[in-house]
Amino acid sequence: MTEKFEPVIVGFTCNWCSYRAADAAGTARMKYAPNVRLIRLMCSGRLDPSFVIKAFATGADGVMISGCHPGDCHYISQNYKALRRYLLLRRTLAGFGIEPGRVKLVWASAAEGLKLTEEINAFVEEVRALGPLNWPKWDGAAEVFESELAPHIATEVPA
Amino acid sequence: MTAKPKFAMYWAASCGGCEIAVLNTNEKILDVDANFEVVFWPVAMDAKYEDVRAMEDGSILLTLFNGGMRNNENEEMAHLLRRKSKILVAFGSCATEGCIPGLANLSPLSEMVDTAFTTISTDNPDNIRPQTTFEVPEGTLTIPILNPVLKTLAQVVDVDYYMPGCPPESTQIAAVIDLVIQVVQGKAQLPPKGSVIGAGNSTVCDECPRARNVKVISAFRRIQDVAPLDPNLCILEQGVPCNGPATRSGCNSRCPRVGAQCIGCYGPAEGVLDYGARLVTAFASVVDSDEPKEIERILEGIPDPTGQFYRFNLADSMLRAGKSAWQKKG
Amino acid sequence: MNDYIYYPGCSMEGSGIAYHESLMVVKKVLGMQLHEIDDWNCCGATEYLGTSTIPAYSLIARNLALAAQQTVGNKTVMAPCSACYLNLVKADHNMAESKVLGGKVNEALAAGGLHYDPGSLTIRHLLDVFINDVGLDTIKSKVTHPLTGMRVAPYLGCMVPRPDYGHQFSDYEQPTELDDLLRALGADVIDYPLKTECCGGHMAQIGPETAYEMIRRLVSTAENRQADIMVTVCPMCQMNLDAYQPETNSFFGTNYQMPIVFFTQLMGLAFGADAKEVGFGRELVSAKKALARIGVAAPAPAASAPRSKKPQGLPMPASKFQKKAAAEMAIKEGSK
Amino acid sequence: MSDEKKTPKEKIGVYVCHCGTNISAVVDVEGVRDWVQKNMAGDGVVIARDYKFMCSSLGQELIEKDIKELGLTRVVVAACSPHLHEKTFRTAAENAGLNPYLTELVSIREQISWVHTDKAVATAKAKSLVAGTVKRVVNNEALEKLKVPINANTLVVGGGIAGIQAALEIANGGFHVYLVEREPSLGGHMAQFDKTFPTLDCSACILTPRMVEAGTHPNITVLTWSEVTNVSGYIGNFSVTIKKKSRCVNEELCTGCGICIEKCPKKVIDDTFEAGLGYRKVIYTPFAQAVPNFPVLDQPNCTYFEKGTCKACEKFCPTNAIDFTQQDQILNVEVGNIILATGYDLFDASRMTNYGYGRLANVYSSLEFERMSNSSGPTNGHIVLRDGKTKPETVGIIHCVGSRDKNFNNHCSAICCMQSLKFAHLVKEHTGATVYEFYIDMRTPAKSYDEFYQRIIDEGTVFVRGKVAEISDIPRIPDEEGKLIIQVEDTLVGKQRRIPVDMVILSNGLEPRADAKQVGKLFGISCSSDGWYIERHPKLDPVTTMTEGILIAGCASGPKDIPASVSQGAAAAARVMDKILQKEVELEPVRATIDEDKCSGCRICNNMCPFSAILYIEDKGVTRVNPALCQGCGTCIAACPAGAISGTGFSDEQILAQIDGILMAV
Repeated sequence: MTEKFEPVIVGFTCNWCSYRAADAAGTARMKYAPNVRLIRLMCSGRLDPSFVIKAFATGADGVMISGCHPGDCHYISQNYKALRRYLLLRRTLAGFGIEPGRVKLVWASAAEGLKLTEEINAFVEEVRALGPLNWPKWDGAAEVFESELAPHIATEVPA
Repeated sequence: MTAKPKFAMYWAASCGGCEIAVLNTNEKILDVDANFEVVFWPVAMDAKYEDVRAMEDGSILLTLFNGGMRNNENEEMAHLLRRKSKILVAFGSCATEGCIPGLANLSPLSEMVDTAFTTISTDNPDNIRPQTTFEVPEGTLTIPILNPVLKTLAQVVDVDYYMPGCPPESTQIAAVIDLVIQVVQGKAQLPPKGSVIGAGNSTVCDECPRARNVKVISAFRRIQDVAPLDPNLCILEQGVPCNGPATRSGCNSRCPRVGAQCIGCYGPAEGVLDYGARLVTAFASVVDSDEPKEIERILEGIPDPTGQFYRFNLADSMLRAGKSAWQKKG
Repeated sequence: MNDYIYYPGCSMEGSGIAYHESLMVVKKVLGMQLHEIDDWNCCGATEYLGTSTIPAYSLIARNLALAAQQTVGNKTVMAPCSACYLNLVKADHNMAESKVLGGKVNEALAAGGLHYDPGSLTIRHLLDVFINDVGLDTIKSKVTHPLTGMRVAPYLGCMVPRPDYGHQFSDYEQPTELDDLLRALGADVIDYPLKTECCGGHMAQIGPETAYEMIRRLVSTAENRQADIMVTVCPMCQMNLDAYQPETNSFFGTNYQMPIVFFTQLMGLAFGADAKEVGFGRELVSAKKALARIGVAAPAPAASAPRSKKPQGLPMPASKFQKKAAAEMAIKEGSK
Repeated sequence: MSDEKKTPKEKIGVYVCHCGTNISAVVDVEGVRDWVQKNMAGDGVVIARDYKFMCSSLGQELIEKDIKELGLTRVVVAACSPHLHEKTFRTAAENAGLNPYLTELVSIREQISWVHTDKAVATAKAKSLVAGTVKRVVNNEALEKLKVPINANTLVVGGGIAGIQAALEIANGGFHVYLVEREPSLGGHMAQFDKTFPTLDCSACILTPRMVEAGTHPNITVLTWSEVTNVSGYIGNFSVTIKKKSRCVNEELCTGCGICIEKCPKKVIDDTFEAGLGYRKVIYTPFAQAVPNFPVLDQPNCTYFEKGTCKACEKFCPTNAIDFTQQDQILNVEVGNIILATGYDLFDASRMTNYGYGRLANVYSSLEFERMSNSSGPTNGHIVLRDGKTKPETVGIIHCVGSRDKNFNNHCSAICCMQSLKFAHLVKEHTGATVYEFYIDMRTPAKSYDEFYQRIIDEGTVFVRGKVAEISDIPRIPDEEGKLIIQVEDTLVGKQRRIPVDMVILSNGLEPRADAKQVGKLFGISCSSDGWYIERHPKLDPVTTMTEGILIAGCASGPKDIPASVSQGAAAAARVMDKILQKEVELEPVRATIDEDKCSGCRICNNMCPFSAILYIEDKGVTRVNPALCQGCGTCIAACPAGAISGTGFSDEQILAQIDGILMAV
């Protein structure tokens, strides 16, 4: 593993602020790390924790959630719900051994193309530092790696 | 063919509660005997695996299979009974979603074995551990090999129906037995393959008599710390993490009715992808603050979120196991 | 609550001894416990930071490190001297801001087997402690000899309210805390707009003319507004205005006789201590006249013109503080 | 997962755009096309094409042709941001008979070719994004836009010039308007001004006719001394509750003769209309031309309400219109659209203690000066010091007070430069005093504004470029005795200067209304972090908001001068009339729905909706969503513990499939 690890990150944006921030970054030709692949939602409040879990279970190394700044939500206050869910989800994922650092909540207004790209670059580095997650694809593939693990520590000689 | 249809029941990694639940159907058990020939039921009658192997494939009409896939013996029996049965029912929480044994998926196998063989509750001064093989004059003895993570029945073999609950409610079992008998007598149709039987489609709240309001939670507390618990008000609204809102109905809200929070043994509601995620989002959504610090403070009230939200469903959740359980060492 | 880690600083033992003496009296009355930092050293005053950064910060941080070691539960360091206060709070803040600086300073401290984690202590000025911890109500309740009739000019100098890292003061330009405190003592506090102007600092040594002009401005304004006495919270201010007043007079051919004392000295008097006990007599410009005012019936202050039915001229807009007071009143009313 | 085995249920066409070379320069467009063709057949991709400009009519025809000939049931276009061309391609598909919501656009320009450089990496990312959208679109459903009827009445909140303009436009268009104003009279800030820049025509002279027209218009119901207390409903169908505060004056009987005002024995400082510079009676109309001209009784200050005696007004009223027992009135009105023209608050200069406002007598706020220079103001137009007599000989005017200052407001208040120039002119005209203007930058962008600036220069006003540090009354030299000294760094000379003056006029900035946030909540719109209301689009849609049917005009969305406010009032009115004339309005069908069999009535979702679209049906023990109120944010969907709520356009199935797609090995 000499070449540097390129994390795969799924990003969820709201339709009104952060997705437009990405548009703005594009229009302004701001260059940033290509590791994040965005999925557009109407609002960060739409973000169902299942989406984040699904992303990790399907091979993502990190997940970025982005929405309008607190107080600026186009649906008045829904980004606060996103904030609450994000905080509880991180605690829950920690129980699975998924570092809280693999999920990031970013506020970016439609005008903040630059901020969004900076946040993305920073997050990519943070996840790179955490290393690959590669969660097992349980179906089929799982059997293989289980057999590797199988004849297990039970064969310990009595002390 | 006047012979009675054959019935089997087997337990893999489970506590035996499911069997007791079946016996709790009281007289109904006589109908089973009247309508079926019980060919294999380790807890109730003597029969050897060889007898089952000897049976014709598909010769058993109905097998109620409880318990999770903890080791290769469990898996072997799952494959065997799948071959031999027309209708294989994942019976009870362990077989459908892993249940309590599934919680071991959060830690490495070694830890589980240590817990079993070296904690204070175990009298094992010489720290003796089981060995997979052991030589005796008669030859080599082997014991089953543990899987690194516990699997549900459906993760190993094709399952026809799922019957949740830890254990399934006896009334529900009776109803299912009735149904199968009716089907045998040609009086009824089986539900589509893969459906959940012996349970509702909504969640526990649907059957819960407690009054409920718009929810706003400013503190989570353990039920014993809420004194007195309002007997008529939604338990979650009183700050006690009750899994009822996300848990499949069918138990007639047994626990909330008697003043205990639902712990989720009936698993996710129809069509839900990840049970725990539903609780995460539901609880978080009604936290009464927009201030990160304050929110964190409130969330401190749930000391073990993973355990709280995946108590029964872990092995069947999208992530299925904690990193430490499957990650290769070094 | 009333326990503080106490950093006196050099002036409290020298030029500002009156400050020290009066503080000792006042703290007793108010039941404050001051735990002096053992083996504290000079804070570097106002120049050192400007000349060589790391050594200067290290010098300051040593005190913080010691303080942190010597804390018994309590985490608040109190400094009566403005310069000391500002240096300590600045070091703490900047070490936290810049990891580099923090690292270098701790390297230096390590040589002496010391270490300081920025942010682990709260550093506050005496005035802030009186206002926000002790509280005006308590102070009022201890007043036995109100300073009725004494016209006082409240002067903070520049270092306490700026930059005010802890946001303890009501304003950067016109903070009213000292006014409120002196009013609580019964004194007749004049509107003194130069509260936070510079006293000249060390200009008195390196560029006297500049300093004289600044001193003249401060003193003359107090004089023009019929102040009997000027009150300060800072040893350096006190020193400059008091010690250099004669020079200033001879430089401008004026004859100001404005006594400059520490606020704690007046607190002492109001609490019933005798003048000597709280360091009176140490000031160079005598405070005799001013003291004479207290107790003896003072001439009624220029009474404001009787309110005529027909309002005179145009009404004034309310100031920030009148508004604040009004708002607080409203809340009080509301709560009733 | 295992859908490769099943035969795909949809026929999908994928179209990759070169956008000239905007995309193809960085993304291997053909590569993407071939990859999709090869790897996504199992998902139903039957055709993948690339084209130079998909958005061109030829590009669109390409899609339409395939839909017709290959019977495509889904379309994916990989090109620019959906915010640019989603509509274009959906319309194209619709023309070919495919429901528009079965077409999806993937942004491989804004999100890839414009922001990445490595061709291989960019192409790989393009493949995964397209794969995601292909898997997503399979789960798209055909949707129909919702249609709701429009109530032809309109509510305009705020009786300033913007609100008046909006109301008149709509009323003249033949539709009814309720014009609600918090103060006793229409007019707003403009009524307080003396002259208006740059033409210097008298503010009252141009405003009064409009106020009168609004006040007498058959299609306008003017409700002054009134506030909106509740709003419910949605575009086309709002029901609004308005509190008409008690005037203690019976409007049927009152003739507006003004005798009560004359006879009232008590005077109080008028800190609203006279900006605290003058006095008014306790029963009063804010100014002579007030519309309506019924007086208002200031109950908290009224001697009768304090002591139970006096009643002078009642005694002398010729028509017995005074009614001390009058109660607040609650009115309910039904409207289809709402225009908020709630204006601004003046920055409170006393917060800038270094300028001494409130401490130094002769420091005036801009509104104080407006009133002073107004011939109907407290000084009858005489410009004098606080003593009420002395004329100033030198006057300093300070720009950007509370604006362009990170301690207070970052924004430029837009009107202050011109306002200050106007002040300079008025001071010279009335007093011939020497006038200094202290500015950071001079901003005179609009029509004939800069000419006005030149004129003021020619009039001999002295311009000093620099932000004033302090205004002090402490002299340093004899010349400064008894003066206000303005301490400033003259950035053109590069020197600190101290300029003694007799009077200082602060050009206060404009701030959002103190209660903007609450009002926003009331109407279901939001403020940006600086407190102004957010427009749907700052450039292309400045008078509408994210909430359908709620429009904004004038300073509610940011500082504006009179012409800009008037144009916005008119623009908002035009938008409203366009909606009214359509008779019904189409709403995006992105909506949440609840499966009542699955819903257990746990009520977790009940407070998720800021648009109160979610209602709990007590007797059935289930929750429902009102599709017309629903704005489609999806927060309730994500909240439902039973998975009983689903959302069109962004369903779980769509998003989960998209995740599978973008994480496909490429």
